[in-house]
Amino acid sequence: MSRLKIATTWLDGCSGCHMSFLDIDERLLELSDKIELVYSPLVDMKTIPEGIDLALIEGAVSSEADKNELLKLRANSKILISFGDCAVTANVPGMRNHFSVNDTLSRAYVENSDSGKCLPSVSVPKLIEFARPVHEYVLVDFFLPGCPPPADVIFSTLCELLEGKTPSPITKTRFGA
Amino acid sequence: MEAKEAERVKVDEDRRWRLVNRTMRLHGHQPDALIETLHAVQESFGFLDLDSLKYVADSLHLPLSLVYGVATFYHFFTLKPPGEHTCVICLGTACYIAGSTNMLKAVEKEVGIKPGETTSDGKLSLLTARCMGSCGLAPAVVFDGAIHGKMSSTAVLQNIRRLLNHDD
Amino acid sequence: MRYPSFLQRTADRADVQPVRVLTFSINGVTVSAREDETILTVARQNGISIPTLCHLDGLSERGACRLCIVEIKGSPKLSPACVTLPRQDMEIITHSDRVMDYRRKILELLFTERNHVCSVCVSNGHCDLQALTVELGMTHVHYDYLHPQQMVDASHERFSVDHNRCVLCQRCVRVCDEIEGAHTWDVMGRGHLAKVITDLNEPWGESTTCTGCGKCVQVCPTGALSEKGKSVAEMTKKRLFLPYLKLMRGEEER
Amino acid sequence: MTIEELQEIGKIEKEKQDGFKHRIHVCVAAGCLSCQSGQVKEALEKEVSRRGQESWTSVKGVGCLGLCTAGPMVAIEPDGILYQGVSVSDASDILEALGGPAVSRLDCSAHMPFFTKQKKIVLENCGKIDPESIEDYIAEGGYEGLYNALRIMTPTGVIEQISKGGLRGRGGAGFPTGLKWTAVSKTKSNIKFVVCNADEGDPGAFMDRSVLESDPHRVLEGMAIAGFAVGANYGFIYVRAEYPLAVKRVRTAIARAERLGVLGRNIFNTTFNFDITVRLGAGAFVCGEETALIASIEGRRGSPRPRPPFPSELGLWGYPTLINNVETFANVPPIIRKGGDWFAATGTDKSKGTKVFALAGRVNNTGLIEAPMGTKLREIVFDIGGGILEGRKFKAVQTGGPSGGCIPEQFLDMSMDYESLAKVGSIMGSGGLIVMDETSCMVDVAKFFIEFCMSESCGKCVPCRVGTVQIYNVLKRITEGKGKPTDIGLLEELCDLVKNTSLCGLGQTAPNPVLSTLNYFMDEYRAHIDDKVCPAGTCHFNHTEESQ
Repeated sequence: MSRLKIATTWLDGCSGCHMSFLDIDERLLELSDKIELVYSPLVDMKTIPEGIDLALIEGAVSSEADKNELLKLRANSKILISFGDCAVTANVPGMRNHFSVNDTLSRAYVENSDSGKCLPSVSVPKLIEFARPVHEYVLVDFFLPGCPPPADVIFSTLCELLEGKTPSPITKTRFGA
Repeated sequence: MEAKEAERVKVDEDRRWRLVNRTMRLHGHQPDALIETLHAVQESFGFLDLDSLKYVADSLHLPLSLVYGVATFYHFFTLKPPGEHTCVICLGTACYIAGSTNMLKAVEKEVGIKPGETTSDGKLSLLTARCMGSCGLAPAVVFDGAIHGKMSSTAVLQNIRRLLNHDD
Repeated sequence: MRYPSFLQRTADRADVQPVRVLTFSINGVTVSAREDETILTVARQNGISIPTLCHLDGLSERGACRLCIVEIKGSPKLSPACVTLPRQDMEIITHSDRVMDYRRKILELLFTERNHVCSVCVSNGHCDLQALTVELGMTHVHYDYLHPQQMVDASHERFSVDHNRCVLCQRCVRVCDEIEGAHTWDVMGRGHLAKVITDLNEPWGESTTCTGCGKCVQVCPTGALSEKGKSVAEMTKKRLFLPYLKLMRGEEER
Repeated sequence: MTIEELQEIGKIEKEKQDGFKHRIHVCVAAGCLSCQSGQVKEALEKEVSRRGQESWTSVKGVGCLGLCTAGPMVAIEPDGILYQGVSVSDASDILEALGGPAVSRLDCSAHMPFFTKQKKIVLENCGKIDPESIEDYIAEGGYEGLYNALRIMTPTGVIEQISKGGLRGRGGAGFPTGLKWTAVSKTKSNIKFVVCNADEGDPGAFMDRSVLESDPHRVLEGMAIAGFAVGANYGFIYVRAEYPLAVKRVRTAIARAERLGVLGRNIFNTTFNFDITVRLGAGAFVCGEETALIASIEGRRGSPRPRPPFPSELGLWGYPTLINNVETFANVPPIIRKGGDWFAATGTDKSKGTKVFALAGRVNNTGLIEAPMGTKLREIVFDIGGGILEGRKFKAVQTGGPSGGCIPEQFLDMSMDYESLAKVGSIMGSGGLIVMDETSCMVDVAKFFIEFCMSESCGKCVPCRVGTVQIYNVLKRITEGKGKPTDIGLLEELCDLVKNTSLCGLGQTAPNPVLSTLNYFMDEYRAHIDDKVCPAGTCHFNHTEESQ
């Protein structure tokens, strides 16, 4: 049996969900027999491959770059999981939504900055007006809320998917977690 | 306590309070007099300020927050002083169908304020209404309490200019 | 004109009969109850849990959150269990797919209304709203978030109110009025612009009526009202005093 | 007072009026007043005295003559001549023409179908009597119904006649009035209340206002009869503060009625006492809901509470309370005077009597009309209404205000009664009837109504408070050309949720305008979403803005 091709990414998030994923600890070895990480911040792969079986999306969609990456991942994946509160609800990144993009940026790069004091113009992705959850852009197959989702829940969800079962993580985790 | 007493004397002396006090007395200072009393305050003073709300709450033995809650629930009451002149544009169904939103936009552009606001010189308050029952005359606009039917953007602006220049 | 506006109608009505006991069914199981007990009470007595939010034992009922709606056979309308009295031979269904679906959607609406960011909330882990997502199996919100700009009032020396997390259940308003008797809290405005206020919409810390008893904080279902200086783990709400206070007050009045 | 004394007052008044060879009636209801009918009346009075005709020509202010669009209206009795658009300068011409042919440039006969197709029960005195004169009302048979009820009939007898007449609540839902009265009369309590709901919040309706301004005593009499029938001694009229003239006339009417002894203690020398108090509304549509109305009269926020218990059991301050709307009470005196059978002879099988409509929107004759239940919609729009403005094409008619729906062209031949309206997804409502033509965008109309409900929601229950905002946001983006293909499904889902789970009537009916336009005008929604085009040309899309 060929290994399940898994892609993960973090959009506008803190990487905490990925850390929780790593907290599966020794069971990662068990998993590694069954899965193959084809695209992830944890592996050195620059382009999104085709034929992904499962994509785990951490983080809210906040910039054009986030949006493009998400659309590509969706197009190339069979199953897509909204992974963690930022992806499911926009969570903390969404707290900027009642300020304008300009106000948000000036707060960070001008008011609270010791040097430079100018808005970034190059090499920083352009922010979209609102940070939004993943499912507002693409079809999401499963939602895994939690900030972060507990390692056990991530593990059991993956196991259930590997066994061909339909996972129902909401009974084991929740918003905020 | 003395300060409170002084306040009371001041209140008694002011003629405008007589109508308010009379309303409360007529209702036996019962809690259900609240809305009628607020009407009386607004009629006398043009709006409800915090001091009068406090006075009413005190006189009717009602909690402050309850009085404030009632005063802000009903859109007829305003907690901000109105301008010298008022222009109320009806946004009821008939007036809406007859294009009252365009009139509203024209007025907003002319005087630079949004509905519910008063010009910085205190001359004009712009308000909107939910039907004044003059649907047969749509679109209707009320200038200083007088209903004008079958208005148009030009006619409204003319009226407003007349109101604003009249006092100069 | 003379009308008895000062009278709250008391129980001295001539037509009041002794309480009857009714039998009816909940989810197909026959149950019996006093005619003055609500469907919610009877369901709980029989181990059936109906989700609630604005309801709290010891406070008056509002029937406002609509999460406890149940189906009654023969009626096209859904009835809130917290205020509906059973009738003889009524057939009540508490967890049909239809009401569960509605409950989830109503809960989703609540999450869109204000800024409920559970991960950075003092009530994370002991919040009634958060618990409801698990109870109702709400995995995500498929309506648009409204992201309103809401304020935090931390002017009180011991408590703070965060309007971002308020669900307008009015438990604070009721406990302050009905149990503490201070009526510091009420609601101003209406519709989605409604907001809980202290006194004349003044900072809580400057309230002249607040006794500082903190009952409002204890009954608040979310992190909207909290005690200052408490960590997330410490900020649990203690509500057991309510039925007791209510009972004692009832005795006194009798 | 005895019946003879009452009739004597009427007789004296009648004789006084008949003493005038010419009687000039000037409409002084709010519509015509805003077209300076007050000045017209003054000018006519001046002209009469200038000519020295005071002894045989009278000038009287009367209530609404109906055709508000052509105000100020003046009627010449007993010739039956109607003048429209009268101005101060026309006074002398009008007096010159008295007794001869009408002044042709002011003649209103071109609008005749507007008047002939109507049948007036509620409005029988409108445009006839001086609303500030109780004698005038008595001369038209006023307070005879109350006398009959008190002196000849029993409370159950009164309710029987109301039930026999088949009168149904004119406030919207059409609940049988007889049943409501029975429920209150059967609840045992020493204290009961009668409340008249005159908080006409429906934007686009002014029936109640016109009745109160034109014939206030009719409502007072109806309330007193109701009080007698259900055993209540206290009445409240809850009037919108936005209707200052109606408030003033009702207050005047109460004072006159009390002075004459037809209200107050020992009415008509019986043991029956009935007092009426005016309470001002303060701009909250939700107070049209019974339990919210009660809260408001009690001086609280107008938030509804779940029913049951109904107000007939637990109403004002916990006492049994009867709540009916202005038009319902206005129907009561003629029913008692002429009998239930007489009333039931008009109308359809299940909807009896007449209905007053406030006809507005894009029709030629806007104003206040009354037609028998069962009148065809086409007759109302094209005969009474005189067709669409500027010869445009009829698109739809909106009934029932924010709780109702839009009725498209294919139903023009439907009968206007409670059942037929419900069948096409609308409601009778209080009687606002807004006609729309091809220049009205139905998505925009739906947005208008949901925006209304959103800002009028009391905020108590979650589905109405938040659901209406969600629906509004979706409609807003559709009318801005930013709609998504999934929005139709989302709208249907939200409407279903709000309709089925809201606490009170406001929320339960708020989605109706959206649902009915989705039902009949899906192509317009599709055009907005798929083609980014507004077929009516009402919505302006800003194409430069990036649609997400």
